[in-house]
Amino acid sequence: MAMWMFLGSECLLFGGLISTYMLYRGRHPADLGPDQVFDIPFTSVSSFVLLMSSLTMVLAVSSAAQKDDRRTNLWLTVTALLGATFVGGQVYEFTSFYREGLGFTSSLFSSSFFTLTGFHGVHVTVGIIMLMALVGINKRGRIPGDKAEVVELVGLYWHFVDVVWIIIFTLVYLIPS
Amino acid sequence: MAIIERPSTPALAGSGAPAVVTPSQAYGVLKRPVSTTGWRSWVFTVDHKKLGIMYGVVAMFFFLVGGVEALLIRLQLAGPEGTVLSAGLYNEMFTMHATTMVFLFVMPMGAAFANYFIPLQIGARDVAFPRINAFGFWCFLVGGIFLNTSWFLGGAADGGWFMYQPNANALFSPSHGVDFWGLGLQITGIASLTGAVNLITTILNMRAPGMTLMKMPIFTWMSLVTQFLLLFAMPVITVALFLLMFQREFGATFFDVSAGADPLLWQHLFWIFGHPEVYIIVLPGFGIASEVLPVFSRKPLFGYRFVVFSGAAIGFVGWGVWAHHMFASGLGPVSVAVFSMATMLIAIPTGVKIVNWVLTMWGGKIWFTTAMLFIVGMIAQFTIGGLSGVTHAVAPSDTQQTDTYYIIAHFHYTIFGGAVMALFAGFYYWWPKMFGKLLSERLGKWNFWLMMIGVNLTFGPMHIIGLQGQPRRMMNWTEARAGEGFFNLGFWNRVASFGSLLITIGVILFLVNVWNTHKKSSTTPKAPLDPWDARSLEWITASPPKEHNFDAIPTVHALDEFFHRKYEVDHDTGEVRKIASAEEVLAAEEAKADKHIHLPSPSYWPIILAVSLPIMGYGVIFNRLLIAVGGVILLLAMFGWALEPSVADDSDYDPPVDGGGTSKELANIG
Amino acid sequence: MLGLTAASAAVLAGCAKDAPQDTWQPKGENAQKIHDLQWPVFLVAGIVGVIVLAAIGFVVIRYRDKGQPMPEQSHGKPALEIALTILPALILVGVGIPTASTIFDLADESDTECIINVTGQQWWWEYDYPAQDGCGGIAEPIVTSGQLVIPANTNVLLRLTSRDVIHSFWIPALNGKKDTVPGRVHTLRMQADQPGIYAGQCTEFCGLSHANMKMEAVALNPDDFQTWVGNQLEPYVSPEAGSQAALGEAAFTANCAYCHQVNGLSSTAPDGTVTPVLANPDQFVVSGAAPNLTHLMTRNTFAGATWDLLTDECRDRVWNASPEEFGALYLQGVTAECLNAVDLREWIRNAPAKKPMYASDAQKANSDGKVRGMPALGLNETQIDQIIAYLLERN
Amino acid sequence: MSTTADHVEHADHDHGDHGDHAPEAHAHEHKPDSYYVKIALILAAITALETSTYWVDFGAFFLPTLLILMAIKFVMVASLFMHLRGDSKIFSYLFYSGLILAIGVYVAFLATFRFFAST
Repeated sequence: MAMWMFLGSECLLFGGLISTYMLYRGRHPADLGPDQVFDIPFTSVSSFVLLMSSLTMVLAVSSAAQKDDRRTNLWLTVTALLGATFVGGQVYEFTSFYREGLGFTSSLFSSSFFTLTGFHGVHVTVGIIMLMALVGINKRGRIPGDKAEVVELVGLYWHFVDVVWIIIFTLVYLIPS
Repeated sequence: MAIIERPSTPALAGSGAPAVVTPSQAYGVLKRPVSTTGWRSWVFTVDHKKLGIMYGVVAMFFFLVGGVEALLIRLQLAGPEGTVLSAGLYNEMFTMHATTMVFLFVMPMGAAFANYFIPLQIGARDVAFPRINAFGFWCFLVGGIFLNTSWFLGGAADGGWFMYQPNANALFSPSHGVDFWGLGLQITGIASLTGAVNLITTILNMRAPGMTLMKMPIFTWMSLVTQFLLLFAMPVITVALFLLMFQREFGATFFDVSAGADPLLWQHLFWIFGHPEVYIIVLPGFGIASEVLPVFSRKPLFGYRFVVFSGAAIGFVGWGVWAHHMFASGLGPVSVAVFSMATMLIAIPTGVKIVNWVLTMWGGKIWFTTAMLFIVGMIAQFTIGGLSGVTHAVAPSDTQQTDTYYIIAHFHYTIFGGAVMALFAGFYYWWPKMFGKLLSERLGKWNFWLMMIGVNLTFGPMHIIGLQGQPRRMMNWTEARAGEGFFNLGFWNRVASFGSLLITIGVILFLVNVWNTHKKSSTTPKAPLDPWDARSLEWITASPPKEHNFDAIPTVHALDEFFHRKYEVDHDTGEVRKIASAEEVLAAEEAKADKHIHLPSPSYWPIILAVSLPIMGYGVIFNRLLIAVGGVILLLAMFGWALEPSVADDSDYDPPVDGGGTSKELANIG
Repeated sequence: MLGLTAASAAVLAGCAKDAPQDTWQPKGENAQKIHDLQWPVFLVAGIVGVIVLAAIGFVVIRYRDKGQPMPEQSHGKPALEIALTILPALILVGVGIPTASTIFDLADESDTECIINVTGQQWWWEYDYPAQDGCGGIAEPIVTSGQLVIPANTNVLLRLTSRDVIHSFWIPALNGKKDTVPGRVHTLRMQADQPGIYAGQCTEFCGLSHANMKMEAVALNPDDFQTWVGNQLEPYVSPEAGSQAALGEAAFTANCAYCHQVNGLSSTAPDGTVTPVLANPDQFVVSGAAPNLTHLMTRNTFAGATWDLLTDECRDRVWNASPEEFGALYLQGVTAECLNAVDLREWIRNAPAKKPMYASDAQKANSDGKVRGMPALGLNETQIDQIIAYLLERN
Repeated sequence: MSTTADHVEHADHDHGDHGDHAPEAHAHEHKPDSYYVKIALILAAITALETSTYWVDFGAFFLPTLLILMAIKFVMVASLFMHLRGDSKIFSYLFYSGLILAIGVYVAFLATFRFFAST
């Protein structure tokens, strides 16, 4: 329940960041706007990767509920790897933007874009750390309390991060300014 | 006398396992702290009562800090062309006065009461996440200290507590004050957010058997609404503060007009948080008022359901009115009209509360203790503050009043006259519960009258000063604009400054009262178990409560459970008969004492984790290396935290000292 | 009783004398509209307040513990509750409808006939009048500061903006306040019923000298306003050669003209070429502006309208003049007899000491070497005398 | 920040409940893995459709189509992967109250900037 509350609260956090981006997305030099720099095919692939990580997360939760430690660990690891792929893609995307001349402070569009997606990236990274910690302590049999529930809570967080990306992907990438 | 007992794990609960034991083995990285006396028992505690008291003490300290700042402001304004403070210092002073009072006094004092009394009022042994609770407290403390160290490290924030952009960006506010402000609030914000998650979970999950939501004590109800507001408001200010930090520290341009930004973005984000914040401040006070009034009127709260629903309504509508802080900022007539109407709407549930309070007293048998006096004073003052609020909901008239002293009068009547007076009522009302001693009623009444008169002398004239056109946040006022008639600014400014002295004396009397009560702790008699003939659950336990709160978790049958155990009501005649004394009620409960009570164990990690945050904060401001240092501590602490079970393991405990005893007896041994 | 005080204070505030920023003494149509809306609201609020406080007083006295038996444990009467919820709702509907209509009424600017741009910066106001047919016709742009001069009985449209931080423009007797936000232009309609001088003040916290950012609105009847316009557009007259003022002109050019524009001022090189002296405040001041001093002595104030150019006696005469006499008196400007040389000297000698500003070298370091406000120029007393003599002719 | 700690504690404490309200209902039935794979396939298909708007011109339907697809994905993940649908109502209330509040507040916020008028 606490996790649900926390996620409810996060809605307002991301809402604020998304709104800031929406307000500022048009404020940039003509040659460095979202329409010029975004690489939709590339981002679509990484969005797809993140989406699939939700699937593997569900499978991990499901395995944990069936008390299948080995499969739980497997799916958790796969989820973490998919997440890492996504973050890696984001890092690549950021550096390629940077090479094109779009730095954090270049324009209001770039500041709000990097802030929004950066916050999301940090959330994914935190999620990966949580997943790896789960795998680690799971192996040592150290998860206190009900193991399946802990996995499920991490799962909720993970899905939430995915859901946020679903929104960001549509509003930020697909809808041109 | 405190005991540390075995953890609550479902498999073992009630299995007849041993009770009192001492943890012997380290878990996690550091050895588990187990002191039950001395400073260690406080610093590493996870007991909601100890944390509540610490919240209270620290908040009281910041109240004095903020009070001194206020006095300096009033001293400066007592005469024309005041020279007590320089312009820069004056700006820092009013910025920090507001910041301190809002974030470091009223909010945490509400948290103090919520922490201490919510578990007691709902019949729980602790909160849902005791270590997170401790972490929250330490975040608040270190955040507050961090914020105030700015005074010694180049000057405090000088942009006003609302920190409007672009006046607060690095070009116009070059000292580090605003950085301290932003990071400090970010840290105390963590305290609010974790507290909110924790208390909401506690209230929804841990109520005693039989306590449906509509049988919950009203203070708990109002706190629940408050925590929901915090839960949803804190992330908004978090976003705003991050944008501010990125702008000041990393060269972003969110509020930089030359880059095409719109400074109103900050105002919206700030007030989307800021208006719910107003209700975060007053709702706990409403809760205390609604607890104290029935007790001393010897009548149930009039229209409990209406009070609950109006509280919830305030919580909802409070989200739709933020732009009434911005009527003069050029929103356009449609927005202004919409927000003007929404603001009027919120007057209705607030009015409902005042009506219910008056009707609670109506037909009662009113006993004027200090606590009751504070609440009666609070209702009167809040009425004035509420009505002046309606006058600014009228947007055109607000364009004449906003940013003048009239606004200051308004919100001090609601916050000081309302929320703070209620908090003082809470002190007098609950002191015997918390410490087993009564505060002196004689000194208390002096305290009340001085504060009551002081508040009205200080803030009453500000209505006049404001309507006479004196803007706020001005380091001085001049004779040329003061006028000469009855309403001249000079006279009323002096009155206001004089009033602030009376408030000061009142607060000092309170401190004297506390000192007297505890200095002679060996000689002053213990407070009676039920000094006020109270009505709610927190009184069905010892004073002060044992570490585990209740020997047996009471089963709840009615709103005002305690009252109904003491009195029998004849439904035909309406006659009320006493059937049991408080001692008898308590004895009956204790007879049913649980054999095994499980409490969470103290932990080092909350304070270590919290301390890493200001280190990172200093790092952001002064030296990026410190960020790394803080970050390492943070990671280690999180790691240690995650590895440490929130309650010590079975194997940590020695065999039972006394296999057959109940925990109550053991509690007395311990 | 306290409520009574507060309520009656609110009502009686209208009777106070001589409080120049009193919000209860409207002197123009817009402020009047606000007033017509607000006094009934205050009255209703006051009555409600008195009733509630009286009820509290009654309850407290009537139901105090006199040894009566325990009262009935009543949990409330829903019908009464609902009635007492609906009642304030009705009152608020009664307040809300006229509020909404007044909001739109005040926002209507279709009937304005004269445009003035108002720009706030730390810590003074600039007013510029674009060339227009409105205001009775203005042939060339006028730039002034401190005092906003408007024709009386005319709906003036103020276009408000800022060059640095947010300020707020407020002449209580004429209209409510409106923030001036950098990057945005807000509009405000203003009208004064009668010639006269109306005090105002910046009301959005704007940094160090927020308290010293005042303004005055001056309403002149249309004929006087035309005279004023004509005077503002009069060409520059150099001081008589060899006079104190002529020395002042040189001192001004050498020390002040970097930032302060005086239209028509020119410098003559040794070879006889004449070049106009153009101020370049962009280079020295964060906001990129400094008050235009071309006709300084037609205004009564300086340094953000915080100090008067008139001595107290002369100032009182202007402020207390009847609407009929006011125009002529104001158009006299500042004469040598009336000049408040004390404050002006202090200001020229060391401005930041008189009005807190960010103008020291250390403070400049934080803003690319630019000042916010006027720095201390290190002038000697002779130079100050000369400059004052020069300025006295800027009428 | 405290999320890691959050759930650890959560696990310990929920069982200490003595409330009379609905317990934390995690006892939803477990679907076979193939069920989740099917959902994921649908989600993938929607994403493909969304991405296709980059190449195919949808004209006036462009914006509403994208928003609807986004909403469908959101609800699917929330209610099926996060099984809000099967869980205690109170979770839905907590989460959706935050979500709806966020949408309401921020739409109003953007409206005050005339965001919707300009696009």
